Amino acid sequence: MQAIDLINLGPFIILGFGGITVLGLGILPAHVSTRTLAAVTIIILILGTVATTLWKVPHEIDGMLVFDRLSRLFVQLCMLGAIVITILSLYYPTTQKEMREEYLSLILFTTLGMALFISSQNLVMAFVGLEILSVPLFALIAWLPKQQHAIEGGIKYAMLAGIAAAFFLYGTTLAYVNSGSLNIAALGQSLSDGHLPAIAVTLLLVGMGFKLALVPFHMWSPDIYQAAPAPVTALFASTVKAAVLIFLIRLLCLNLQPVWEALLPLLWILAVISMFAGNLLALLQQNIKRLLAYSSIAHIGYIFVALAAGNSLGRDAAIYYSLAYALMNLGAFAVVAALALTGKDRQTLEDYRGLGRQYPILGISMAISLLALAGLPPTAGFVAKLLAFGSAVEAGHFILAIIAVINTAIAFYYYLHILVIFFAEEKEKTGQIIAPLPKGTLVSVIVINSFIIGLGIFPELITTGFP
Amino acid sequence: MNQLLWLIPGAPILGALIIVLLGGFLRYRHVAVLASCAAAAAFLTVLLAWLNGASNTQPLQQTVYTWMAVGDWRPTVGLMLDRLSLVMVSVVSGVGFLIHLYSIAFMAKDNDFRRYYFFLNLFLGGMLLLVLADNLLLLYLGWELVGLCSFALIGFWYRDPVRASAGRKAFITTRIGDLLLALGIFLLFSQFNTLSLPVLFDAISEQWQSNSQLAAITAFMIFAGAIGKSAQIPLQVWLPDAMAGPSPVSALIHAATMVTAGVYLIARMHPLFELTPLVQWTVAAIGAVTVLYGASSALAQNDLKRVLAYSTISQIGYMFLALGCGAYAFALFHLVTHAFFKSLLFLTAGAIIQANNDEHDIHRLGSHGGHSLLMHGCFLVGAASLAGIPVITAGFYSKEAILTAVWPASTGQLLWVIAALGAFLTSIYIFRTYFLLFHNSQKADSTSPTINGLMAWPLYILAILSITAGFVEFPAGWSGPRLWSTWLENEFSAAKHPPLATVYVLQLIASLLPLLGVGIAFLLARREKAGYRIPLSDFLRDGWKFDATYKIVLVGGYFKLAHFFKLIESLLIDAMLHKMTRGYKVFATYCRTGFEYGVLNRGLNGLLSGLRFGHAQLSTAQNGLLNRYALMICTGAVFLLGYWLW
Amino acid sequence: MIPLSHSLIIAALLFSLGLLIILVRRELLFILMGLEVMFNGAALTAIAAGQYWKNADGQILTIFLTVVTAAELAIALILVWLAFEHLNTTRADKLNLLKDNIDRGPP
Amino acid sequence: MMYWLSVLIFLPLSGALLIVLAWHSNVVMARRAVLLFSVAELLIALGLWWFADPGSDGYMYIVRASWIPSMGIQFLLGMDGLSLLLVLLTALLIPIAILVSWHSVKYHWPVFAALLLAIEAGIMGVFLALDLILFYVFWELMLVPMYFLIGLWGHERRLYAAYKFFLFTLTGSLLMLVSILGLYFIHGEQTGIYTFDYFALLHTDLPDTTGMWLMLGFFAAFAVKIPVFPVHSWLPDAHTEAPTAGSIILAGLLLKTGTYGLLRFCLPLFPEDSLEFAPFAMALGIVGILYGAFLALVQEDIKRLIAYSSISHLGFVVLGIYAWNQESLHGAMILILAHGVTTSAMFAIVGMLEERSHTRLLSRLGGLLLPMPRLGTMLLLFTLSAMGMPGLANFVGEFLVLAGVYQISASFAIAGAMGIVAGAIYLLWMYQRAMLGEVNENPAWRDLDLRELSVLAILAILVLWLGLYPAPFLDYLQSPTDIIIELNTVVTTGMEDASH
Repeated sequence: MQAIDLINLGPFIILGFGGITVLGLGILPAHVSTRTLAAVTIIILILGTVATTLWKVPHEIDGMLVFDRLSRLFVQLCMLGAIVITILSLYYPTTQKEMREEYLSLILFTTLGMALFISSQNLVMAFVGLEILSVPLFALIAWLPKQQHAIEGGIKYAMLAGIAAAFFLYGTTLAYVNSGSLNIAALGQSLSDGHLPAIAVTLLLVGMGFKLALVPFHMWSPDIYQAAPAPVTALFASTVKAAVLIFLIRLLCLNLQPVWEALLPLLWILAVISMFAGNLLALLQQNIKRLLAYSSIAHIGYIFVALAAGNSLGRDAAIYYSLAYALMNLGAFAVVAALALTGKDRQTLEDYRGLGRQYPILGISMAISLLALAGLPPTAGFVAKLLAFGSAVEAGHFILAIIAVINTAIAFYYYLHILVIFFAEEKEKTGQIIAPLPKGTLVSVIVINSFIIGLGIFPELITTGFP
Repeated sequence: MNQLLWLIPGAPILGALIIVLLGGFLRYRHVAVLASCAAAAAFLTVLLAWLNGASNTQPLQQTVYTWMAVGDWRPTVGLMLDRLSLVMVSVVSGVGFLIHLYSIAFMAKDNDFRRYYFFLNLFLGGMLLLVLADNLLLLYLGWELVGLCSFALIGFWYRDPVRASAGRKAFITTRIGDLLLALGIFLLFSQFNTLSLPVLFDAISEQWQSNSQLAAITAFMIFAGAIGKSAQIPLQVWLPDAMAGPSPVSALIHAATMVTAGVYLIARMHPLFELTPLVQWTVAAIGAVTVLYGASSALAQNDLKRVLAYSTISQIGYMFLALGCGAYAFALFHLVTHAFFKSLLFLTAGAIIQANNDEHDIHRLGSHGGHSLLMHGCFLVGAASLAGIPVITAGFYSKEAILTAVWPASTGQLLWVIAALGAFLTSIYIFRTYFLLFHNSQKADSTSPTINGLMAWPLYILAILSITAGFVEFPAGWSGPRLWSTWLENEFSAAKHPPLATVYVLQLIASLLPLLGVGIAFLLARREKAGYRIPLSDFLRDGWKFDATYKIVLVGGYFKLAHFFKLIESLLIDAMLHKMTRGYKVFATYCRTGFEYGVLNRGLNGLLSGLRFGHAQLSTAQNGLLNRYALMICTGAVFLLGYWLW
Repeated sequence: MIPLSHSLIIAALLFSLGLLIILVRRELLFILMGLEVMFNGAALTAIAAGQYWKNADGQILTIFLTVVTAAELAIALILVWLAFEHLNTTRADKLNLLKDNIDRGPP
Repeated sequence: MMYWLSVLIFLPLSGALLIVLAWHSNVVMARRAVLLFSVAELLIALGLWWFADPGSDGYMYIVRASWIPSMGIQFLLGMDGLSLLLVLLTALLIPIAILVSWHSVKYHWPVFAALLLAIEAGIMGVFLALDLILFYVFWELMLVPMYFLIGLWGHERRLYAAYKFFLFTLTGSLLMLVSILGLYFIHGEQTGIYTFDYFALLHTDLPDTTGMWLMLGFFAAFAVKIPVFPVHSWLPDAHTEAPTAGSIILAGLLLKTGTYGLLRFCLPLFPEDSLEFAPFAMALGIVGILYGAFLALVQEDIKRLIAYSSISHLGFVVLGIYAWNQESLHGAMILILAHGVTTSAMFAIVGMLEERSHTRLLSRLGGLLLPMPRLGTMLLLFTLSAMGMPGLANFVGEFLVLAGVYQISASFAIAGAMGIVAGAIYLLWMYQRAMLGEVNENPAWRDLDLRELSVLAILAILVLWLGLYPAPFLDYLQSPTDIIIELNTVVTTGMEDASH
């Protein structure tokens, strides 16, 4: 193992040791304030981000991890996400008191998991990453047992994630059975025409489809979104899904083209049902977290529209969409988290009536995020849709494009509904006094939304030069 | 002079503009004087035009500016003053000016004088534009403009909904004619790709041979437009109601000028009409029928102004008759004399009505109303001229000219008889009115109102004109000047007339008839006054009982006929209009309720509820049961695996 | 020397058996067991394949697998215990407070 | 000189931002600022007009900058005669909308102002953009502020109207997006150059059915906006519920973007298919004309009435566009302007009435000419213009359209002319019910004040100018028309060659 490997492993090491450090800080006799812990966490994450910039790309560590621009970009995204989550949870009224070193270290560990998963070239690595990613989430969801629904959500997620993991694992082993190697590339080379590799990939797909809340593996997502504290929801609504998507793309589009080709009709169907199910479920939903859950189901559908195109544009579209998707959801949930009340999140839409006027900055941010989700220019959401539909059209899937378009139109309905409630004049003065928002939250929200706009106006920044 | 041409329509329009812009700051006197000056300016320019335009046969022309430029088609705002339009502008601006003067005193009490003078000036401008336009587009502009002003002035006292509706009725009825006119214009445009009149006439004369179908259709459409404006059957319904407006307005718009725009239009387009004898004959026929219709209806009226309205209808019928027989010059001749005596009548009537605080009923006016000698005289002159009392009145000469010109036309004899009959009726109804008004034995002596000077002068002038205007053109076969026809001869081919022998016979009859009519009217009036307290049917019976002479029977018959016509109008035509409007509304309502809500919105809601249904179905699946979720995952997996086996 | 297919079939049976347990049992602990069984099915496959291909990946995979699943199940068990403590139930069908309540939104 | 085009777009945008950030709680400053910005915009537009040469064929100004080269998307703006006039109209109507809502908008003035400026930017972009994606971006950009304008400042059923408006237009425009992409890829495969450049895409030869489908995609978006008959039902609701400024912008500008789209994209990009489609489109136009006229007669709510009348008038525009010859195209373009001015003025007047009496129902009005002579006179002027009185704005347009259509088919022209008569009927009916008759006593009746009068006076002058001396405007329309005509002739000759 030479130096370059070490440099490239830097971020992972930093994250791993960082997590342990934070834990360690907790058991020091001297009491360390939550702020300090959070500061340390953020510093660690920033260090990690810096470390990624030192990567020598493209590079591969003997069939285990691959370092290219793709993985770098998304590792950085996950770090950013983690930073935002930390800030949010720091000011999140409910977790504020409960938030100790464990919580922060868990965030660091899931980030590590994502990083591994994103840049893994080997199924074992992927599996380990997946578990490191998801196991902390169980804990985070149920972090506040006294919270309503917390435990239920945690258990559901644990069980179902377990099942998904089992599928993923079984897929892994079958792939191994097929090719005698766990390296994706090797799997790609030794594709015999038997059903085995296909079945293996399918099982992997099930495993990842669960994490993505792809219909028909989507049932869990609304419940868990609702149960988890808003920052945690933000976490696995945004970056986790992005990470999984990237691995999916790496697996299908970069290594197993033949399987991809063969899978196209299936992806076509999955896209359609995901879009329709997601949008219809979201249409009249009154609980904002569930609504966003459903909307993200629909978005996975749009991403699959891109994947179903089966061309390079489709691949790039999917990558871009994953990024945009993560940012948009992060933005939306950041606002939800920022507006949470002590003891509970604001659940129903009515709880948000008129808040856009009380907190103009949050209001505008919410507007930007939601309009981006709705796919209006000049946001990243628009370019994402443009690329996705474009790839579909290029592949000649006019029907699919039209279906996607119709779904977009349906989706507008509920996004606008949220916004109107957000900006409607409040019926009568509600009890709570308008607390001034913490700077950190505002900064993070603004940063995210400026990313959304910036990537919408200059998509060049990331669309060029993917493998 | 060419450069001054724009002043003729321009001056009144400027006046209107000033009034609407500065009206707020001006008192009544200033506004009135301003408006009159504008009219005077126009009139003076016309006189100027006479001075150096009358002599040469070349028309004066001025292009004010290019209105619009579409590709190579550039309709201009261009004015053309040939002799035809010279006649028209003289009448319009002259009478217009007089009526402005008259209005100064007449409208003195009204608060809305600004609106009044604005529209009066605007009307004058529009009318002058109409007759001066050198292309059909500009002519159409003037055409609509005068229609608008008539609408606004009929409904001048808009707070009375009946009057407001009268204005609307007038506007919409004429708009139907205008629609056909516009279509005719489109047709010409699509054929020749120009609307400039001189060019158009050349094109027509060389490209369309006579009896060509296109020519017929176009001519008919333009004729329809004329019918609407000039209140000929079947579009005449609006004119009687139009009397809701102030009397000067009725005099100017609904007697002298606007209603004769149709006549001008046909005279202007005569090259087109001469191509299609059929349409020409239709013009004559419609004219004849209208003559009869108007005259007989007038016979039964009790409202002074309605009498005059119906008589206007019938008089314009004469002009159409002349046009139809190709006697364009005589049509114009009658147009001029009619303008004089009819506006004289209207103004006098207006004076009388105003003097007797808005009493319109001739019987009551006769019995209780007071009037000055001047009114009496003027009305008499006007009536005489309208009735065409031989030799001494202008009306006689113009009517004679028309009658003689009618005879040689196709089915001329029949038309001539109708026309003569019309003349006969005319003298009856007008003198009936006259006698009822002024020769009332049991008149309650009331203070006879006087007319102030400003109102009197126009009356004098018009009275003189309606006597003397006729002497410019002596009937065929008489020794005397024929200035009119000679002066217009290079505009229109001279009208034919039958051999002199016939002419003299016809003229004898035609000139005896009015005198006869006066006698009848006198008797009739006496009868009416006698039979005033009893209902009309009884009175008829009385007529029958009294003297069973040939004439009386005739009179009774005429009454029946007159009532029949009244009936026709009130029942058939008005009712039909009502029906049409109602049906139209019903249909529209159906569109709203049936289609708009029924189909479109319901379809939309159906879509929404469909989505909502889908939402409900899927949403029930989200029942929060762990095992269900697991099961779902398994089925998903099976489905995915199934894809490979399939 | 057992042929690969046999052990694969056994493994597949194990896997589906575990799945079946999860589907039919309402008791959280049984569900966890079912999970465990599924994992074992996967593990068995890995072992057999490793022996078939004569390389260490299979064993590595198995080790990783055991460790990671152990961790996961540990946390899951804690959650179950929490459920027992706070909600006094360990049955899956009692945990159905989180769900869509169908309410009419705006038109 | 060129960069002024981008200024046209970014000035209002920055203005909106400035107002939101700086004066989101200071009504007075916000009012001044928004007026300042909109007037500055107007001045710039006038300047461009001044320096533009009507004779020059093609585009007077072009701005071309690279934006997303990898996808062949550029920042490409261009201004020819048509867009010049429409830009002028926009720049004029926005200040008017602001002045009209000076007092009528009760709360959150600054946000309102910012939204107006945002809309202005969007509309300017739509009229200027020549890169299809850029066009689409602005097309969507102008929707959102409009949605909030209706949804937040509207009347009773504002949300319903706002949703309806948004979903209708959005569905249409998304279909257009698909068509844009289709065009992009087809052109790319043919030439190997993947670009959204309008000029490049002009000369794409499309396979028959595909071309038709793509054309329909575009047509859908524009038809919804115009709105053409079957998809018009959002318009009356939107108009009824929108605040006055909203109605003005909606009727005066947003509807125009649809017709502009037809002229700029639908016809030039797909000449053959448009020509095939023309008879249907003209039929739709006719149906729209008569249908709108019918429904206008039976409306109680003045705003609804005017809304339906706009459907009728824009029917004329569609008719003219698809009749596709000199006169009709000129007529359509002039009618776009004329309707913009006339209808905005009528909505402004209705808004003023509503400010005074808080009702839009004709049955509640009546006899208002007496207490409000100025308002009554103004309304009369614009009503007459709307009913096609010669010498006023609409007449020129309608006459040219009909004159053009007559050469295609007399029956269509006759039907259209019927529409004019119907127009006279319902408009006079409206005027009589609102202004004439017995006065409906209400203390609130006060005549126009200086602000309102000046606003209406500007529009009145425009109406007269357009009606009496449209030549200067028509000059600018000559070269755009020629281009479109040329397409037509090319196509027809091509067809003849094919037939021979």
